[in-house]
Amino acid sequence: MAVRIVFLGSLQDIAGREEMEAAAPLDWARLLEAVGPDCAAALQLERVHIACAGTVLADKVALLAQDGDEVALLPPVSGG
Amino acid sequence: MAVRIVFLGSLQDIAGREEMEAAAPLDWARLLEAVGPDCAAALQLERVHIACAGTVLADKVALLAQDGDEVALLPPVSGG
Amino acid sequence: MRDIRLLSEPFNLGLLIGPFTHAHPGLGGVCTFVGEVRGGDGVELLELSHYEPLTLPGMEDLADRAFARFELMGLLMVHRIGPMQPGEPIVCVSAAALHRRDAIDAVDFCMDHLKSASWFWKREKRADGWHWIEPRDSDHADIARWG
Amino acid sequence: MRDIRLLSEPFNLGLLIGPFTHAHPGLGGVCTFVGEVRGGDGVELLELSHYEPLTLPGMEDLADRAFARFELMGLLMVHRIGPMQPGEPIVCVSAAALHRRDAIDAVDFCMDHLKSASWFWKREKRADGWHWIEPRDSDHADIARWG
Repeated sequence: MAVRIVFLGSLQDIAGREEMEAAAPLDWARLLEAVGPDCAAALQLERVHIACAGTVLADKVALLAQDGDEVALLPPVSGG
Repeated sequence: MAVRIVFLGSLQDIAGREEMEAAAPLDWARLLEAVGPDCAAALQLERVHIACAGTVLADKVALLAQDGDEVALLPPVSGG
Repeated sequence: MRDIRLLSEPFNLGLLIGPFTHAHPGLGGVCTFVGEVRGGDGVELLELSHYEPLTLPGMEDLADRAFARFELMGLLMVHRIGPMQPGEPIVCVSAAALHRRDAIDAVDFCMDHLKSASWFWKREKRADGWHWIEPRDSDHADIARWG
Repeated sequence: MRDIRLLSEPFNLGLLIGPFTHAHPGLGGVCTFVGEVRGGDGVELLELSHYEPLTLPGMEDLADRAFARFELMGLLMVHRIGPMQPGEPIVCVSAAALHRRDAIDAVDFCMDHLKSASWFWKREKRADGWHWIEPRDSDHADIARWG
């Protein structure tokens, strides 16, 4: 199995796709490598968050996704 | 002709009526005399206002109603 | 659209708010507050009296101030007078604007002023008779927020 | 009554708000905000995307906080997702309470958080293509009011 990476909002345009798979375990350094330089740069921004297995990480650098986890890359939101 | 005095809200209960007539011209002292002691006491309260001829008086003590004017006695309001 | 009314009969909210909302194509948001006669604490009937020469002109003046203070596309302000049963709507204020902050604040502003600075007098009938209602301290605190 | 929903189809406001209001006999007031897709500045289509595992749970959590913070009898929070035309409702928040301050403030609170602190992403299609929308500075200022 693997980790599924989901790109939300403007990160879909930057990454050029809506999702991808990566080998588990996936930590912060491997995530940056997997998504490509443009998306990696965006992920460094403070207002971009990461969720792993349905939970938003308080510290995204501490990411450690396991087999079967879904990692969501969350740019600034805008609703209503 | 005369001055019509209209009692609003709780002043109707205090005065025991909804309106009365008084001789013109009607000033503050004559108003207090006309409405009776209980209502006169209520009129002294800061949050009780007086309108004359459709305009709320900034200084009710300056009342000077002429023939045909309507004087409204306005206790604290409560809407909505 | 500007719609300021005193009504002596129960009103249908949908018939007021539907046309009001549709009168403002391109709006960003509509905020609506509806106040009802509270029941449940022994109130059998509520009666709102007003003073004709002041009450509606005062509401028009309040609407002028709301339009001057907020960026509004429309304002609806409807207030009941006369006797009312618990559960009946007593007041409805609706504001349409490009931005939600203006719509919400305008409704808040108008309601605070209708509650404790407009020419209405309210009394409630309970088992032991009629009681005049004065604004609560919190109503005075609410209106003080607008300076 | 607590009614928190994501909808992928247009909704009829009267069918939402009528039953909501009637579900709270004895209420003092209901405040309702409806946001619509703004037209007029070249927007042809608006699309709201969400992230299933977070968005609805986040709205439920927001409702929990609103119930904890304000004295509410009921809260309705409905948000559209997917593609929308200008003029269509995109969000509706309605709060029922004994006192108007709670109803109005709860709607204000929920709208501020739906706008810039919930898991939605909005993009607009104009003549030159799609544009992602980020919250305005005023949206951040609005949410900061709640501490």
